[in-house]
Amino acid sequence: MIIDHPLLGPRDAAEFVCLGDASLIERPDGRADDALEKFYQYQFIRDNPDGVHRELWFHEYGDRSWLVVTRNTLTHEIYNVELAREVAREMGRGR
Amino acid sequence: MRYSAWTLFKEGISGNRGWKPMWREPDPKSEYDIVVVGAGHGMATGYYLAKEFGCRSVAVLEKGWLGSGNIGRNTTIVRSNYMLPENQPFYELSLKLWEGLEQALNFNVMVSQRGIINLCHSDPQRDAFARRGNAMRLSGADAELLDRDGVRRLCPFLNFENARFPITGGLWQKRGGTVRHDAVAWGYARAADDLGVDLVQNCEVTGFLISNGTCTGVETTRGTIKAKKVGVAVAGSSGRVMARAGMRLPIESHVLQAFVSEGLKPVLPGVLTFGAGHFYVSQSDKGGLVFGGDIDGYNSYAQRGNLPTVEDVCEGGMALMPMIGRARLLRIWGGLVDMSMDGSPFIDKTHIEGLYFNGGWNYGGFKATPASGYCFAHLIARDAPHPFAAGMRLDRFRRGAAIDEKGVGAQPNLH
Amino acid sequence: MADPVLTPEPFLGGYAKKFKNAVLSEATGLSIVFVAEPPDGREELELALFEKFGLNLPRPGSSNLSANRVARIVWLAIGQYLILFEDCKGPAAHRVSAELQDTAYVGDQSDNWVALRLSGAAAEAALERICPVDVAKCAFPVGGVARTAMEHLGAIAIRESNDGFLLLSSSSSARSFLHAVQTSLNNVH
Amino acid sequence: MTQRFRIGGGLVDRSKTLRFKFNGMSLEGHTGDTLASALLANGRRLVGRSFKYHRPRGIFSAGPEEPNALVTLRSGSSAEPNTRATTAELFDGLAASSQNHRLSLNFDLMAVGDFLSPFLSAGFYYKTFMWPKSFWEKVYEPAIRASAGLGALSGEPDPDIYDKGFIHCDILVVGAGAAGLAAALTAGKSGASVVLADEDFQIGGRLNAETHTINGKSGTAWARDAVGELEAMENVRIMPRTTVYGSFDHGVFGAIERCTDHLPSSNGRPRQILWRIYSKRSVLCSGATERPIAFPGNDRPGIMLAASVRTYANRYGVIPGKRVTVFTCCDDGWRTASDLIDKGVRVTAVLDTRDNVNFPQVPGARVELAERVVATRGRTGLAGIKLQRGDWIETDCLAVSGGWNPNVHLSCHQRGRPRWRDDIAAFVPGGSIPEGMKIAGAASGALTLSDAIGQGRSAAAEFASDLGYRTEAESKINASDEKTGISAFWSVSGAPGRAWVDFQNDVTVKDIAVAAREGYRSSEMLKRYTTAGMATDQGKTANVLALALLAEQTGKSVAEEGTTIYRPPYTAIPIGALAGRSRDKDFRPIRYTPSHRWAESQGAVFVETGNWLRAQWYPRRGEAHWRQSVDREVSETRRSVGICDVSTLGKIEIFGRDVGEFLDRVYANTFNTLAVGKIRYGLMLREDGIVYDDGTTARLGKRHFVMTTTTANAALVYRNLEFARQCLWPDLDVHLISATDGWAQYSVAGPNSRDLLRKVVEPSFDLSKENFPFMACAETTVFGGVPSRLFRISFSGELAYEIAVPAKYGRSMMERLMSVGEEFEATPYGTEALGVMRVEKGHFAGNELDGRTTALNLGLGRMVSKKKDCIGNVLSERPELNRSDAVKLSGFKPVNRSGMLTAGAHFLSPGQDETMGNDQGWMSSVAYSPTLGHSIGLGFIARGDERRGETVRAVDLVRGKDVDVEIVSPHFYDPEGVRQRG
Repeated sequence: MIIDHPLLGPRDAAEFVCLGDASLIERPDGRADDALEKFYQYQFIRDNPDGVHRELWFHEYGDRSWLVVTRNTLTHEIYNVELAREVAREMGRGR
Repeated sequence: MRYSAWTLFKEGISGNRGWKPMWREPDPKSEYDIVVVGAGHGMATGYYLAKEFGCRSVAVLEKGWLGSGNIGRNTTIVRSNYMLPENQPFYELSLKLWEGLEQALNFNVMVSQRGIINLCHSDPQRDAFARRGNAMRLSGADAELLDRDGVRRLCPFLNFENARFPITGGLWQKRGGTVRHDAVAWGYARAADDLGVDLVQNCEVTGFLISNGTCTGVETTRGTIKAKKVGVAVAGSSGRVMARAGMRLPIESHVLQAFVSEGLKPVLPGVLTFGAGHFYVSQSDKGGLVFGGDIDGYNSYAQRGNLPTVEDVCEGGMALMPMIGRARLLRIWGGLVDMSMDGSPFIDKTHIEGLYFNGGWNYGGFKATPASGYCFAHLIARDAPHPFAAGMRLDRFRRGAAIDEKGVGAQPNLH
Repeated sequence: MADPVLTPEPFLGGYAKKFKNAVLSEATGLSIVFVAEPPDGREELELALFEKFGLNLPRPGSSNLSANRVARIVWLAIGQYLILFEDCKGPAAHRVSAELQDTAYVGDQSDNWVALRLSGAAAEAALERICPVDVAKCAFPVGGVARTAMEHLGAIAIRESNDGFLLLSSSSSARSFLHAVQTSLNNVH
Repeated sequence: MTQRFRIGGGLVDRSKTLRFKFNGMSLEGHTGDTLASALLANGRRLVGRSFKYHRPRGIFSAGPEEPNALVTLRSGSSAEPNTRATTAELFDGLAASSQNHRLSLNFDLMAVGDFLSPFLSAGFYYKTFMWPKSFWEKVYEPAIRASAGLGALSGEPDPDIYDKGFIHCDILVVGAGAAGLAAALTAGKSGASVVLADEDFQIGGRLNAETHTINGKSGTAWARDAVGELEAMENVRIMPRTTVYGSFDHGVFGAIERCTDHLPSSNGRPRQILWRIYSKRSVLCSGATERPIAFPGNDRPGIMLAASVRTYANRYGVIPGKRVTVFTCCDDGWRTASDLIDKGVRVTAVLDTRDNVNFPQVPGARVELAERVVATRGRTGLAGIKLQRGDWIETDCLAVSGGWNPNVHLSCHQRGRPRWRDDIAAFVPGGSIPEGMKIAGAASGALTLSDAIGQGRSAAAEFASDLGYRTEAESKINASDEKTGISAFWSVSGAPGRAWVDFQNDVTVKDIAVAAREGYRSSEMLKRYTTAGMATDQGKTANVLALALLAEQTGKSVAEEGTTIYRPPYTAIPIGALAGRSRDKDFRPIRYTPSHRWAESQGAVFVETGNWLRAQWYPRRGEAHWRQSVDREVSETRRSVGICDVSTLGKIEIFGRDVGEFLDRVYANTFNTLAVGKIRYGLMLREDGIVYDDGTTARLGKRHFVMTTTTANAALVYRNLEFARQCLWPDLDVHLISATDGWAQYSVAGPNSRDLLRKVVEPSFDLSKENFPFMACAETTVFGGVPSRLFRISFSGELAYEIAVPAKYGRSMMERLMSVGEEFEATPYGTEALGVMRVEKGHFAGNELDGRTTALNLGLGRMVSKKKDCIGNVLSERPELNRSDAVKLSGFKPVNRSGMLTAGAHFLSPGQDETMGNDQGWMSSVAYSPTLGHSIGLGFIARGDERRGETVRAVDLVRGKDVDVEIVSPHFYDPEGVRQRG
């Protein structure tokens, strides 16, 4: 597979390490009342769609950026590649 | 028709015209007591439901043709070399069932117990194998710890002279081995059919009939089928099938590639796994080296993988046994695997009454086929888990009771 | 007080060899400094780098040479750069740190890397055997930077000239990296 | 007489004679021959035996589809089993031998199986060999295995080397026949970068095998001119002997280039190169493969594919027989007759299954329409065929054409499913073919030359303009527009005898009927049950025929039946090539510690730790056993001072204003209170609450920290920290850079370590306990000015430091430390002594952190701060991880002090049965403690912290040991930590 890095252009997926569902960005608040249930869902339960999947890839052999890759799990077609840091900020994550 | 040397002879002299269909091809009835979805572990489940639990009204639904799922696309290894108490007795039960399967099914599935050796390359690895081997012995399985010379006696062709990661020993389970995978599907299907179980091929489940929290049947491409109980055993596709029942699971679907070489005269004594790379290998009765390695590592429902994994696996093979350089890779195929959050499976009821789930087999479901079928049948028929599968519950992550043989945590692609 | 100063030893002993149509040598005089931007500090850093070292911040996948050609700044990651100094006297990181003050976080990376210079007509063909990134001139002009994996090793390739590359890889595996490049050169002619 | 079947013409160089051996017999051929063409030239017809029945077999084809003519090429460790004679390029000195027979090729003892064939129908082995049960392992299976496979591996390491490479191009053209050459020319002229790959050593594809003309030139001449034109373009790369074997996601193709297989020896050059081709577009011009017709006795040597017969005549100047008969169901078969007659070869008859054919002139040949072959004769070579009408024709070569199957393989490697076309009676690429691929020429079902060229050109032109290149209108091509009529004909029915479908695996028409009758009614099931298409030729000639026969059985049309799935590789490829250089010591890179060369000079024994090589111990003269060395290293360190290279620990430099806050979130314990100049031990959890890694983090400056990780987890921890900083808390001011390789770091441990270091660090640096206490850190210089980092930490339990200098100074530093340490009798120590001391001290390490261990298990439950939100603390509170009977890290001593403990033993209470239900825990690490004078162990046992003093058994069944042990504190040595704080 080829991942079109938003800064560096097309790179062989072998340069990357895949972590899994991009929902892992949405780490719950550890101090919330229902934190245990939220963390259980966050850490263990997946949508696992047969189709469009947003997922996290780490450019281990490249610039060490985390990317959010939107990819079809049936065809492996990649629709979009974003910097995870920017995605995280869009999701409201900050400090 | 019963198989024997006599039937072969009789058919042989009469032009092989009398062979009967191995199973009926029934149209699905509108209602069964039990519907099992998936004809891999599900076929075994159907057989044991009828054979061991006296269930007479059972249908096994298969989306494609019999054997088109993971039961026909794996590397055929059977073993019970697991360490954790939630796993070991279960896989040992499975191995024992394999050992008697041919007689039970009157079908030669070619259980070939020529042993499995997990090679180690360091002291900590050897100690971990000792821990595992002892756990196996404690639950009645066989296990031997080999030193370097012991491995060499069994496998003189391995790279002992110039290896990057020298072999220091191995964990040997003599009763491990291989089984002709397709034949398992056929053998179970034929025996289950004989007991009145309806195997319905080309019948994809498109939805579940659920009302008031109770499952009362399935919608399929061949019509609605009602059932008092529905068991789903569709590993690889668990995510998408259970989504039709509105469930999200602690599972990701991944692609695992497997490889077979051209047929070669016998060279391997059994199954070998490399401890310093991603490579395991056995040799089929037809002579092909059947080998594999790591999963590709990204979510996929595509039943095909990519080149980096192919090369990684072959690198491991060459590092371990440099004689295979001139053997040729004949075929690569990809199977979908349910990778779970701890690398272990589920055989459990769901929160929906009458809906039972069997899945999450990672890359190791084939060896579990008999025990999985048996324990799933037990669960469905008796509404209580079989003691050997009691840890394989869906809620174990909520409770903190993961069954993590590899110890890599909730990242499915590391298991 | 002990004996005199310790002796530094190049990771590859100052390796240099001529191949058919290529020369491969260890670049032993290189000092490498890690420079990172504080939040919202890009402009200040850009200014300081230009004033103190004559360096312009490079774009992703590229590097810039200072006007006096003694320093090259390489894009490493968002907000992170490596500055390469040739034959620097004294610890380069201290100098950079002193010059940049609070405009950057500075760390010494000199000994983290082994550096090889590969030049000659066969250089591209040799890299083609180990480098998955396209290093053909049209796709990878002078100044181009590619960080990637070569023979299981992380590596950075920088095109220094029409037929010359600077290759960086981890110093602990310097011998394996050299072996990879040597093997490529042997295999292509 | 040599080469008595050689005729004139073709592309072999008769001026160059090559000598070769087949089964020891010396023969001659020419440059340009394949082994098959050379064997045929010498009249060799019998070349192999089939898999199941050991039937005599000859050369069947002239390409990679060959099912029969498989040989072992070369010998000894270079032996290459199952090599197709039809693609093996002849070289001087080639030696090949036939396979799969006992005694000799001519008289094969195993051929007795052929007489048993009625009892060996499809799937026979599933139906027997079950009684008595014990016989399977002992009798049946060994017998089956003895007949497995065709060729054999040498059992020796592959002596050749292989390489890999990466090619980037705009347009990849697969196949250099008419369509491929046309595509490459169009694309090349546009300026696009083009790769043109072909599996053959002779570019031109079927142009070289036919007698077609293009613009008045022979096809061969046209191909030669095209190559000349392409070679002159800098943007085009022509790769002969290169098989594109697989199509992968996003335009990535795998290809294998055979560099030295056509040479007597590789001479140290890579034998083959595995290329990964990254293309923006691809044009598949892979041609088509002829398929046979099934009829009784259709497997005898001398029965061949019709187009292959004329390939041998046209390209190689070889005739496979002197009385050739053609049996066809399509117009193409007639071309073989015409070509042979043109060359003066006697064609005895042409039989066409069709009843209404407008056929060409075939002077001298008997022509029969609506005719079939119903039997053949000749034990090791064809002697005659019987027609349906009853008469026999004497013939030594039967050229059979059942039509052409487009080589759709690469179009199917992703999701493509071929589509049946009735007009050409063949499957063509269909379904979703790979993104960016077009198919041209015969591969697409365009079976005429003019169509092939036209399609190649237009595909390339379209792609070139897609990619922004300009193409110009091309001159018209005047090429043959040959007849391609066909009426599908699969098998001759109603005649007795076996008719083969899959030659290599011996699958017959009857086997397919049996399988269908038994319920194996899908093409994939059929394949698995009968093994049709599973042989080394991957069913290139068998697959479509088999499923057409299945369709007949099940009453479906071929279109409804559909094909089985095509998977990579297109042709089988050596595993050695897929591994490239990664074998033996080059399997993975080696990481050396900065003191490695020094340690080598001291005769150290090294151990692989991940990719690192570390000194394990340093034997001294007179030490016969490793334990002597290790015991000494431990004792000397504890007595005076020892030095150990610990550079392999991961080191991550962390910069920024928010590092303290960041560390608070990634470590379970508190860090934001850490003062500059101080170090703190940190415990790192996974988000699921399990302990992941541990190490120390030192604060060197206000905004500068250095974290250490375990050797094994350095890369993983780094990745996780990047995840935390980029994805979880993107606005924290934190920068990370790995510095593991940058520093040579030495542990200097023992009561005299401070005194030793006083001679090392700059004199003004105050090493006193007061100024530089336990867990202090500083940047300083050593030996008169070399920058250094000094950490006062201890893994051994002694007064100890870790001192780091830039890695280039590593060897020199080690030498200096040893020389200034002489007065203290400083000893270097390796990883074994390091391990012994950490067990004595009760420090857990990798053996204890097996990925299932909680802080509670380690006795560190209270370290997990509940006051903050850090990775892992929420899920660490799940009930099963906090059971009151959880295992706890404990120490173990043998009750009988002379007993030796073993890691991996399980704990049981005395008198308990050895069952899993009684299992209470396990021993994770053991060591012989020279300090205590007996074996000690660390392990986990249920409620171990409450059971100190209790005796349990350490049962190690796999090592045959059962030792009574006492549960003790894990801290065997200086439990109060007086020494390390001293």
